[in-house]
Amino acid sequence: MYVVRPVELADIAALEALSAVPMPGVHTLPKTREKIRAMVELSIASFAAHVDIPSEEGYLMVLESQDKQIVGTAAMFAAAGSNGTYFSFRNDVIQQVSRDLNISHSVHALTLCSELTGYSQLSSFFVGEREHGTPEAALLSRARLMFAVLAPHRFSERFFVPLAGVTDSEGGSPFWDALGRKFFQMDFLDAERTIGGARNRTLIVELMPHYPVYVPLLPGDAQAAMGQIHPSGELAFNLLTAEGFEADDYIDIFDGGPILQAHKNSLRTFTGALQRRVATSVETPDRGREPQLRYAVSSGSEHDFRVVITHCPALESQLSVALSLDVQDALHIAEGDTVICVRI
Amino acid sequence: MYVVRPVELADIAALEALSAVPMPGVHTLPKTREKIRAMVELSIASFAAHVDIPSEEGYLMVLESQDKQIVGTAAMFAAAGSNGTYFSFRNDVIQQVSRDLNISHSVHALTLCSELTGYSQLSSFFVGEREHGTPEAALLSRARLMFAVLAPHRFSERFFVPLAGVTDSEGGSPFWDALGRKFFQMDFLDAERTIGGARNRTLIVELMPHYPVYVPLLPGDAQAAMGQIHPSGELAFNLLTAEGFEADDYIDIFDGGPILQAHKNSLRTFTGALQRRVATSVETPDRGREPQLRYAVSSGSEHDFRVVITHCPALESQLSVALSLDVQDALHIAEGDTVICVRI
Amino acid sequence: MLVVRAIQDTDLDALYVMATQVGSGMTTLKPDMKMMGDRLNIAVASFAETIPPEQRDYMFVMEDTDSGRLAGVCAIKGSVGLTEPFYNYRIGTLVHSSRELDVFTRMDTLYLSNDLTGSTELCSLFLHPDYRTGNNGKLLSKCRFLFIAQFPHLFTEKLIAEMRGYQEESGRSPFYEGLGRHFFKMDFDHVDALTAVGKKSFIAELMPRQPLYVAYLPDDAQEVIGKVHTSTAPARRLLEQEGMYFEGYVDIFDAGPVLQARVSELRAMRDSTLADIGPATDGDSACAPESVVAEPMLVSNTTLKDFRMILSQAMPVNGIVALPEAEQQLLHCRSGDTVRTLTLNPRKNNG
Amino acid sequence: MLVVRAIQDTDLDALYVMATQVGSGMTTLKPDMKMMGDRLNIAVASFAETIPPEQRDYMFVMEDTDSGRLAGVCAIKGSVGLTEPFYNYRIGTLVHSSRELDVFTRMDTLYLSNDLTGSTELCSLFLHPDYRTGNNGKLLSKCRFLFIAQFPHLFTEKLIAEMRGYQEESGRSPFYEGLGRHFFKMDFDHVDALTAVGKKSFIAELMPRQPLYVAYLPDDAQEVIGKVHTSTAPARRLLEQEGMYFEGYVDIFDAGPVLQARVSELRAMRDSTLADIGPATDGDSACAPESVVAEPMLVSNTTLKDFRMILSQAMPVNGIVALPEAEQQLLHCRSGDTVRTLTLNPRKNNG
Repeated sequence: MYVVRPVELADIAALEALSAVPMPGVHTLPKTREKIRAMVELSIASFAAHVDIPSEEGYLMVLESQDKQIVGTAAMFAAAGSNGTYFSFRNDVIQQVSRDLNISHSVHALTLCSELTGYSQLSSFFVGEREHGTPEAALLSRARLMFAVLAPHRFSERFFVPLAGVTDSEGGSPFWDALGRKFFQMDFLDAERTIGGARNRTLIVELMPHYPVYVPLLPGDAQAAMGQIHPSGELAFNLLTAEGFEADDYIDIFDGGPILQAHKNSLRTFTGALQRRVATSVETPDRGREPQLRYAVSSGSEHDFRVVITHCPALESQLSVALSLDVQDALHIAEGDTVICVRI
Repeated sequence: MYVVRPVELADIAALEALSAVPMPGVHTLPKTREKIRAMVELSIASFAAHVDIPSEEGYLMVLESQDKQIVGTAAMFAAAGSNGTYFSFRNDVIQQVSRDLNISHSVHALTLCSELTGYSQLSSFFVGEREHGTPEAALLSRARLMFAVLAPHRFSERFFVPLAGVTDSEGGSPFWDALGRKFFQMDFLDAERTIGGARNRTLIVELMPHYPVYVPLLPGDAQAAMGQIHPSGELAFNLLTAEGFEADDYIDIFDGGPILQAHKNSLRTFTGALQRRVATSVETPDRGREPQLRYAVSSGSEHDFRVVITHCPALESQLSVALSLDVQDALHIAEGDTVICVRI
Repeated sequence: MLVVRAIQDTDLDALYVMATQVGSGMTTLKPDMKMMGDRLNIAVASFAETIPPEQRDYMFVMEDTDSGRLAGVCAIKGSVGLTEPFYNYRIGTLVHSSRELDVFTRMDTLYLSNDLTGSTELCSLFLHPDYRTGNNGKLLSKCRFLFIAQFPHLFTEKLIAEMRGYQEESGRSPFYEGLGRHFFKMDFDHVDALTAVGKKSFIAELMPRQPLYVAYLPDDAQEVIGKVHTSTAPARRLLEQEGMYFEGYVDIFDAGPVLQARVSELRAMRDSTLADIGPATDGDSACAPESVVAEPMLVSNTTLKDFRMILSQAMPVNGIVALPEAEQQLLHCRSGDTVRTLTLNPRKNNG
Repeated sequence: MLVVRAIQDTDLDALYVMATQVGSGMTTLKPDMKMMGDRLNIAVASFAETIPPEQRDYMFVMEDTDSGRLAGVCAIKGSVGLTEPFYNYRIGTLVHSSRELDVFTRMDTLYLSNDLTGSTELCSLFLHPDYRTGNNGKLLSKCRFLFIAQFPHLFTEKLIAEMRGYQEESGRSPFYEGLGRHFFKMDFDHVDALTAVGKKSFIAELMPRQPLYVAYLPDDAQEVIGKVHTSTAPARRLLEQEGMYFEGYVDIFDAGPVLQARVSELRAMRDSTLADIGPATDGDSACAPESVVAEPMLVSNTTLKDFRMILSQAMPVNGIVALPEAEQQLLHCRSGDTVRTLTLNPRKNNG
């Protein structure tokens, strides 16, 4: 059974191995042992913290396979840009109507904005090749939101996820070349290195355009790159849009990659989460005919949060969920505890 | 039993009587017999139309009391600004951070935008004094959204509702005086009369500010009026926010009144709507102990749409809803038909 | 002989004939009897001072007195943009710098503006090809400066002249293709024709309102900002001689430059002088600096309603100018009358 | 006697003494030995031409040769805004009009700009109160124009001077209270002090970027846009006499005007003349116009490194000026040397 659980200090070596897999963009796992350790320590401190309002907490979860291997990671930050401002380009559509000429059309413009500041941010989603496209990948992605269902005070009411944009084989970004380069006077990778992947730095205000960028004025390849994901992000994109995230409102200021966002009321995990009492499942011939559905089920503890997949009949009209002893063990829970269940 | 139903030609006289009640703002019922007739005819044609994509349809529903009096109205337009652009002010918050000075604060600005163009618009909500605050008022407000649940292709995925802003006893608007007046060079009421309450006219582009209005620069009374509703709109405001509408994103360009908006996935009517088969209710002693809940229940026909309140046990885990013959009559339905039910 | 003079009622037919010979680039002088008649009426009323200064439109024609034929036309509009908004792009500078990264980027920006609203405009210059020789072009263009120097109270302090922007030989406007087309979605000629007939509110409706970084435009569009059409280059030089400068305003469609001046700083305001018509005496020219001897002079009468101007070889000395009899007649002047004079070409400071 | 001259290494102490007497309004001359020494080093290197033109800062002192005391100081900066962005508000016009409603609204707008980046700046003018008599103020201020006329190749075409903006007697700046305070949330003096010590990046970070309609500001803030501080009005008039104009740029904090000129259009460029020092002859002044007789003249030598300038009653006639011996010494000149001359006050065109 695969388990999603908070990262532990003992996972650092495994994470380092994972991070050696080449990944584009900046929204993935840190690359150096020190940075990985810092992230793990932040996560452990964050899970342990008593939080009043979301702030600089960062939560890192791992997907552990049956044989106790770390095969995936997923992170969530309580408040994006909490030590600054989180900048993004907002996709604006300007309606233009001329009475005299009896014509009307829309013009697309990108506006540097800080609207995502304070949203909770999902990031660093990665699963091994073997788990690609499996329910466990979905479990990992969703586990973060289940934690937010359990501990809503730790998060904003709104969430977003930046996904890496398209780059060419040399690591160049057509979107950057048309936009950021003119202000930063450096290559895309140099700029990302310089800024450390951050989107909350003062130098962004200093250098990035103060006025909306009219999209029709950008070269074709830059326009084509807007809102396009790097192929490696396709899995995350599909999982998140299925979850209820919307991709059309914001893009990344550097590479033009999509930023998915949603109010929690629009997310399936929030609207579909059911709190149920745990019962121990036995062979129940009278229920055997009911179709078995797949659920993600999480423990109800903020400080020992774990999620697994289980199968059981529809829970909507029930007060309890029958879990096998295996599952109860995996979640560190027992009969009578409360769990959160979401169809998956 | 109160019934919400589409307006009919025979209602015109009753509507005219209702419209004589003084109401502020422009988002209420038309004032003249001709305009009322036009609205009624538009509604009848719209309900009868076969719609592929939402366009110029407008739907007007009335609340009919037990004694067949018209005691309330509520309207919905398929696509705001469909013959132009629907203009509003977007509430922007600009984060300002200075590294040198180690200070950070937010500045609030209003940007003329056309983002609500194409949203479906709720308007003209009015109920008589006797029905104020009753479940029937909620029924009337929500009936519109139930129609959208039944016929989603007739509407946008997003909805908004402008509510009248505050005005003084002479009909002046402090928000207008600080903003629109400088460009239009006329009084608030003159401007509203001139523009006929519309928010989709070319002259708005010609006259309204092209650049964001920094709110701190506005006089105190204008700032205080931003997003404030006229007292007469309180009932609608409460019903709509309970429904899931959010009030913080847009305000009216003329009087600064709030514009509530939501994606349909965030609205209780959409997330909580249950399709159920109709059964005829009988005295059922085994269910008598179950608590009775209040539901709005609507007929499942686009062309003969009717909604009433009924009481029955929780429907989540049931396939059918038991309705009395009275209710079935009121909805023009019979056992075996499908209805839409929403907790109310 | 050639005289430039205030237009008159009776010039309409001759003006129409000449307008049929204007190329497509001049939008202000279309061969349309109705429009032209309306404009001529305003011009006559302007010289007669029967309409307010800001509505006036002073038109001047160059007449060949030998044939009675009109050789050219030019005009001064009292104020632009007071009935329909007058749009330009203004070129500004924004600096983006970060000490942390040691980056200092200086960006040109285009602001859509109505800044020139109310300015006095030089416009509608046209010289018939048969007369494009010698100093005729200078005489026609510069007559307006002498007129302004004689009647400065009639004008605002800000004087402008719009210059036709750069086009390729094919007629393609790189600036329009790089910017305007994205918003207007129609051909340049079509837009040009619409503005010529006064349909201008579409500019407010369709143009991007927000400041634009020039760096977003294609290179060929960037390069022609402020550049004049090849055929307009000589006209530009003449205006620059009189103290008009490109100050960063360009046409929103073709990015042609607007030349500007403060009226009080015009060469004509500083250097033109009044002189009485009188007999020449040998001694008078003793103190005149050598360099200016025999330079052609612009000479005008000082009458608003019957303003007339010629080019003369007569030099004013100590307030007296000895105009030949024929030239006095061209100016509708006689001995003892006061005329205004200005060297045709600017003199250099010898410092 | 008073001479204005290029500053020298040895002037630091005397400069410091004088700076302690400058009021709080002058931010460019703080009595800080380190800052002042740095600036003096740049000034000396500027006259010596050992640093590039855009980095230069030409400082001039007025010396009382009777006492050896410094009576005043002023400066010309080669180029502003090339290391830290130089911000101004530019006043523009936007017209909002609707034919349908017959409404035509002309609105002033403020654009945050770095348009003046790279301009040459006149700055740091200070005259000791003991010397605020007669033509001393004019001499000190105008010396810079004669310097520019002598060495125009050292400067950009755009010349600017920032004028201190209007404040109430209490020191309250209506413009700052109406605009800046909402964004900076600190006192005017505090902001002023920060900019003086070079902490300017907060302007980019905290100022509203979007164009502002002036009509949104309180009336008292609107009224002072482009108005100078009462104590600065005389200085403004002097600069205007030399051809500098308010062209719509103002300070972002107090809305004080920026005066601007094209170097080539300065009175000093047009009217100053070179003359050789020589003996006066009676006949030479025969042709001089009466009105200018006995007018005081600015006279400078033509040496960059040892630039010196005085006020003289000697008039140049036909390229010769008869400077008294004492004045020649003040200029470090002798008979036969060339000097540059300009009337202290502008002459009016007699046209």
